[in-house]
Amino acid sequence: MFLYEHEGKEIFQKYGIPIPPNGVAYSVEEALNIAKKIGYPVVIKPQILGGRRGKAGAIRFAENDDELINNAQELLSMDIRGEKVKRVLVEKKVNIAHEYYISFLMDFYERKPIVMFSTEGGIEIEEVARTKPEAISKRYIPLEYGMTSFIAMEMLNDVGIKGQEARKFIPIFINLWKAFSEGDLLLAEINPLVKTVEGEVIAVDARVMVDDNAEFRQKWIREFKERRGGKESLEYKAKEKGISLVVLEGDIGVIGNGAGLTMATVDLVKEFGGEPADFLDIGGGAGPERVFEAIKSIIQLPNIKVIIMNIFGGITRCDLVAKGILEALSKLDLKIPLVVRLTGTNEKEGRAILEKAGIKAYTDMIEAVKKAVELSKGGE
Amino acid sequence: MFLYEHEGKEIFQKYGIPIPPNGVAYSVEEALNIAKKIGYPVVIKPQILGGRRGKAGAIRFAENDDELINNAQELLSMDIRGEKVKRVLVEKKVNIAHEYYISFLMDFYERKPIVMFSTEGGIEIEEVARTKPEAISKRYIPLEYGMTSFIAMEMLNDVGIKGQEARKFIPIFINLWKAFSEGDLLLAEINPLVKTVEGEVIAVDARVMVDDNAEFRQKWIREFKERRGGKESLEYKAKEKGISLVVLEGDIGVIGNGAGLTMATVDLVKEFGGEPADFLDIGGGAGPERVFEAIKSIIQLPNIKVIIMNIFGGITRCDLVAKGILEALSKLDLKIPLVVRLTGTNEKEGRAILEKAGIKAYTDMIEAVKKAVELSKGGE
Amino acid sequence: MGVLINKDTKVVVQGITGKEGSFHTKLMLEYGTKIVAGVTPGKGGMEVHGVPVYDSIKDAMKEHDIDASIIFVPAKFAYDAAMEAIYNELNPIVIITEGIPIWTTLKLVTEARKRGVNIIGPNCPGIIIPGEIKIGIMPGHTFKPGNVAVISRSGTLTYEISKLLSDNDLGQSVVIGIGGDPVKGLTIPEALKLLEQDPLTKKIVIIGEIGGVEEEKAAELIKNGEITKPVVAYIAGKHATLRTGVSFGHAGAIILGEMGRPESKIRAFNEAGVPVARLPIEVIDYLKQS
Amino acid sequence: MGVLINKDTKVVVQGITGKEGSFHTKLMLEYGTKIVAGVTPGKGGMEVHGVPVYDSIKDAMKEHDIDASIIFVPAKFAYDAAMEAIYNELNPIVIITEGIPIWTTLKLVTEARKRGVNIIGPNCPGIIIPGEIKIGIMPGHTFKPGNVAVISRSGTLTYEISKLLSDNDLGQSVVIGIGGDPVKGLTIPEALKLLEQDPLTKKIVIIGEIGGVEEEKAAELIKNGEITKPVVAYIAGKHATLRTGVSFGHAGAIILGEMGRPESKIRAFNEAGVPVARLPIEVIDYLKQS
Repeated sequence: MFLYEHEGKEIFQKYGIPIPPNGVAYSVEEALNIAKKIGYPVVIKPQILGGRRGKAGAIRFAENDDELINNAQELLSMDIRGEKVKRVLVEKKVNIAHEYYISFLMDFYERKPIVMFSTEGGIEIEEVARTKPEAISKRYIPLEYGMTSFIAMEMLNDVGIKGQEARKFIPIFINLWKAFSEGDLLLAEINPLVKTVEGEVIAVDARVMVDDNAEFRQKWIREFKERRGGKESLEYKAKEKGISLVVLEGDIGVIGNGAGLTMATVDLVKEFGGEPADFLDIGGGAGPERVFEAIKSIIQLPNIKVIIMNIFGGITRCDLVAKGILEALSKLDLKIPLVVRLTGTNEKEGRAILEKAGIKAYTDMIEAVKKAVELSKGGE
Repeated sequence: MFLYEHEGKEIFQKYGIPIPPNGVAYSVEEALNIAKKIGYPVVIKPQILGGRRGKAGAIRFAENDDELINNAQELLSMDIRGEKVKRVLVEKKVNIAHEYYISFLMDFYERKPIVMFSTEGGIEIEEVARTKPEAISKRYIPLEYGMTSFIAMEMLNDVGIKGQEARKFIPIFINLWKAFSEGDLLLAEINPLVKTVEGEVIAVDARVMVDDNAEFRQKWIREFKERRGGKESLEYKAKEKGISLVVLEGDIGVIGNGAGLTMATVDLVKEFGGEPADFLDIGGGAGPERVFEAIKSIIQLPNIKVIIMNIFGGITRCDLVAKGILEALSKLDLKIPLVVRLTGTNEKEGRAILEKAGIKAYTDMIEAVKKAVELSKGGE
Repeated sequence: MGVLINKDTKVVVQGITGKEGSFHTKLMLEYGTKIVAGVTPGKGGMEVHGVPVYDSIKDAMKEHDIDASIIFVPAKFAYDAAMEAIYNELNPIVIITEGIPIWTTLKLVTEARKRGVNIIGPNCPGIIIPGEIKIGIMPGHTFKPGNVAVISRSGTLTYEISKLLSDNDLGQSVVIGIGGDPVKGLTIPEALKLLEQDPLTKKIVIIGEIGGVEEEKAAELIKNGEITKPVVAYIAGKHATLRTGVSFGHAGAIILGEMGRPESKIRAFNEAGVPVARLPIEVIDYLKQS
Repeated sequence: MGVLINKDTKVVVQGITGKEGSFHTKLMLEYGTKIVAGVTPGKGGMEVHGVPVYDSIKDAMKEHDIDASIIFVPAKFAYDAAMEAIYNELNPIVIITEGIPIWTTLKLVTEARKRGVNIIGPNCPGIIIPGEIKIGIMPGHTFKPGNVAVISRSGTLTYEISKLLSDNDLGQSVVIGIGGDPVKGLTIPEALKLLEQDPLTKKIVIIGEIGGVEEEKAAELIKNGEITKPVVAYIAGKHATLRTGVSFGHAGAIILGEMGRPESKIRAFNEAGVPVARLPIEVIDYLKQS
C-alpha cells in the first residue's frame, strides 16, 4: 500500500526526520486555518497516490490569504490522472539551498534492501540515472547489521559531500533506515531532501510504500486505512472479508479465484475488446459467504453491466461456490447478468446446484469471457 | 555488576516474566507493612550479592505478624559471609509443584550466548551437571536470530517436557532472552523457576549480572547504582572519577595503574605476608586529579595502615603522577605512610618533583611492596 | 530421480493440526506422498490421519527420517516454523502460508541460502511430480505424468494450464508453483537451471506474472544458452498496469517503477526466442510446435 | 616477515583527531610506523601531525594503500568504527578503546571472523615488533628486538615484564597486548598458534589474569604438542578471588562460577609443563633455564 505524502511524513516525524510544519486540509477553510497557524509563505499540495503532481501543475504557493483561498479551491476541485483530490497538505515553504534525493527500497530479486542517494534531487531519479549517473550513490544494506553511519559517510563521500557538511546528512540515513526496516516498508523515498539556506536538512516530500501483510505487527497500518475514505473503502471492506479487490474503470465485473487466474481473466476481457471494472480474487478455499460478499461488492461499482465469475476449483470447492451464487441471487437485487465458468474440485456437484436454479455454467474460460464481453456491449 | 534479587526481579517484571507479589524492606516495620499488603504466608529473603543464602539458614518463612517480626529482625542484623544484610525481600509464598532451572549466560571464550534449562531446580546447577546431566539441556543461541520458540521447544522436549505442558515455559525462554539480550546482561538466571500447584510458571529467584560498560545505553544501570548505598558508594564515587576501586579486607592500600599491574601488586602484598585493603586502578593516562582522588578514596577505608602506589608509566606520565601525590600530601591529612614506586615515561621528571618534597620513590616494585608490608606490621 | 523431490522423499507437515494442514495431509497421503510426521508445538502426542504429531521437528526426527517439510501455519507464526525447518536442514521447505511480510521472507530466504536449503514459496501451491509425489495443495487429478515441466508464479492459473496440458496429452515431469510473493525462495531462473539438468524434462512452460524481474532474468539465461530445452511462456496481468502501486492480490503484482511491466517481460522472452502465449490455450500450440 | 604485521604495514588511525588518537599517532610515527591516513567522520580534509584525515576509510583508500587500522574512538562510537574497518577488510584491526560493552564486541568479533579479519583488543595496548613497527600505545623504549614473544592480557604488567626482559638481554620478536576484556578478538591460544609459525620467535611468555579460560585452553594446546616452543607464564590476580562477582577494573577479571580461578590456570600450565612465575622476575629465570 502506498501512503499519502502526509501519512509518509507522519512516519518520518516519528523517526526523527525533520519535516516542515504542516497540516492536512479537506476544505478551503481548514487550509486557511493551517496557513494562519504556520505562517506564510506556504506550499499547497494535493494528496494523491499517483506521482508527478508538479508536472500536472498541481503544486501551488501562497504568500497571503487570497492566494491561499484561490489555490486551495482550485486544487480541491481537481482530478489528477483520474484521481480526485480530496485533501491538500498546507506546508511552510522552506528556503531551498539545494535539493537532494534519498531512498530505501527493497530489491525483491536480489532479496536485499538497497539505499540510493543523489545530489540531484527534485527530479525523477530515473532521469538522473540516465543523465548524470555519477551523482548517484547506491548500496545494498547487509541485513545482519543494517544501515551504519560509515556506509552513509562513504556514500556521501562518493558523490562529493565531505566533512562537517556530510555529517548533517547522516541522521537522515540512519533514521530513514529505522523507519524503513522497523516499519515493514518496501519503499521510503524523500525527493527532494532539502538543504535550506539556514543549513538544515529537511524532508520536503515523502513517498512511502508499506507491506500490507505486516498489518498484524504494524498496528498503524490499520489506523491509516481506517482514516482513509472513499474509493479505497470498498476495497478495504472487501479485504476484511478475505477478498482482494482492486477497482478499475470498465464495466465488466471480474471475479476469480487466485490472483493469476483473475489477472488472466482481466487480460482475456481486454483481449476480446471488453473493459474490466475490477480485479476481484476470492482467494483460496473460499466458502459461500466469500462468494456472496464478492458479488455484493461488485454490484456497488458505478458502471457495472455484467459479471464474469471464473472459478477453477482446487482448494476451492465448486459446490460451495455454487451455493454462494444462489445465495447472492436470492438475497441481492441483481439487475445485471452473471456469467459463470466453473471447473475443478466438486465440479459435478456445483453444476447440479446451479442447473436446479436455471443457471448454465461454462467449462471453458474463453467461451465464458467472450459471452461476458458480448453482454457488456448490449448483446444477448 | 551483579544485581540484588529484587533488582533482577524488577527487570524480569519489565519483560513480562511472572514473579510473586513482593516488596523490599529496610526495617522490620516496612517488612510488616509489605506482608500485610500481600498477605501471608510470606518468604523473607536477605538481599545480598553473594549466593547460598539457603545454606546460611537465611531464608525464612512467616505465617503471621509475630513470625514475620522475629525473622525480619534476625535477618536484618545478620552478616552473611562478610556481607551485612541491610534489606530483605518480603514475598508471597507460592505453592510449589515443581522446581526448574533456566539461565542465559555469555560464553566469553566461544563468544556466544548460551541457554540452559533443567528439570532440577532449587539446587545448584553444577550439582545437577554432576549428578544428573540428562536433566539439563544446553544450547548456543545464534546471534543473528536470537532465541526462537522452536529452540525452546526442542530443549523442553529433550528433558522430557512435552505438549501443552511445554508451551507454558516458552514465554519464559523468549522473555528472559529479551531481557538478557536487550539489557546488556551477562547472566540472567532463575533458580528455581517454579511451576505452582495452580499451574503457573513463576520466577522465584533472580540472579542477574549486567555489563557496566553498557551504562551509556542502559540508563537503568545508573539508576540502580544511585539507589544503592553503603560500601558500594565509595567504589561508585571512584568510578565517577575514572578510577576502578574494589574494597577488600586488609590494611595495605594498593594503588596501581592498569588492572594487571594492580592485581600483580595485590598478589605481591599477599606473597610477602601483607593484607591488601583494596584494589585501586587509576586507569591509563591519569593526571594529577585522578591520583589525588585515588589517595583520597583509600584513606577513607577503615583499617588502613599504609599505602603502596605502583606506577609504570606508559601512557601515564610519571611527572603528572608525582604532582598528584604532592597535591594529596598538601591538601589531605595523610596520617599514614605512602610508599611510591615510579618508573617509565617521564620517570626522571617525576622523581625530581618527589625528591624536592623529600619523598623517595622506588624503581623496583618488589622492594616497594616489601617496604609497605613491613610498615603495615609496625616496622619502620 | 526427480527435481528437488522424488517418490521416496519423507515429509513432515508443520501446522498439521490446523484446518488446512489436516485437510491437505489427507489429500497428500491419498496421492501417495510419504508424510511421516506432523509438527504443531504444544500438540505433541496427537495423531492426524494416522500421522503422529510432535512438538518440534527435532523431536520428530528422533523417531523418523525426514527429508522435506511443508508449512501450513498462519503468517504470524510462519517465521518460527520455517526457521525450525531451516535449522534442521530439511530440503526442500514448501511454504504454503500466504500473507507473510516481505521482511520476514527476506530473513528466511537469507538464512536458507546460507545453509544450502531450498525454500519453495511462500504463498505457493507447492510441488508435484505427477503420479509419484505431491508436496502441496494442487488438485492432484489435474496432472498427468509426462515430460513437460511447469514453473509458475500463479496458483489456479497453474491448474488451468496444467489441465490444458493433460487434456492435450502433454503430461508433466514436474510442476513447481513457486508462489506469488515478490520475495521468495526458488525463483524462475533457479528453477530453470534445475530443470535443465532433469533428464525427465524435455520442454518447459513458464507461467509468469506482472511485477518483478524473474521473467527477464530467465530470458537472459535462455538467451545465454544456459538453458537449451524449449521454453514456452504465458504472462498474466498484461492489462493490469492500469493503476500502479496497487496490490493485485499477490504482492508480486506490485509494479515498482518501470521494472516488471508485461511489455518488458514479453520483449525479453521474444528476444530469447521464447514464444509468449496470448491465450492460455496457445501454450499447447507452441509446445507442440517446439 | 612478522606476526600479523611487519615494518611495511600501512596503518590508518581511526579517531585520529581525538586527544589520544593524535598523541599516539605522533608516538607511532616517531617509532617508525607507516601511518598513511587518519579517519574521523566529519573531519575530512584536516591534517594531524602531517597525516591526512578523511571522513571514511573508503575515501582514504582512494588515495592510499591501507593494510591495518588502530582505533581510538570513544566506546559509544567504537561499533561503527570497527565495523567500518571490518567491512573494508583491514587486517589486523587494533582496538585501543576501553569500555566497549561485551554484546558489542561479540557482534564485532563474529563479523570479523566471518570475513577472516583479525581483531586485537578491545581495551588493549596493541602490538609491537621492537625496532620495526608499533601499532599501539605501549612506551616504545621499554622494548628491544630479540626472539622472545610476549602475549599479554594486561597493559602495564606487559611493560613491567617486557622491561625486565629488555634489562636482562632478552629482546622481543613481538609483543601482543590482546587486552583485558572477557570477549576479545585474538585470544591467547590463537596468538600461540601464530607464534608457533613465526621463525623469529624462539620462546614465548604468556601474561595471564584471573577470569576466563584462555590460559586453560592455551595449556591444552601445549600439552597436545601443537605448540612446541618453550613457554613461561605469569598469572596476575592470584589473590583476587576474595570477592567473586566484582569487576576488577578489567571486566576480564570477572569470575563467573568456578571457571577462571587462578589455581585452575596454574594447574593447567603445570600439567602442560609450563613454569608459572610467582614473582615477575622469575619469568627471566625460567626463560633462561628453558
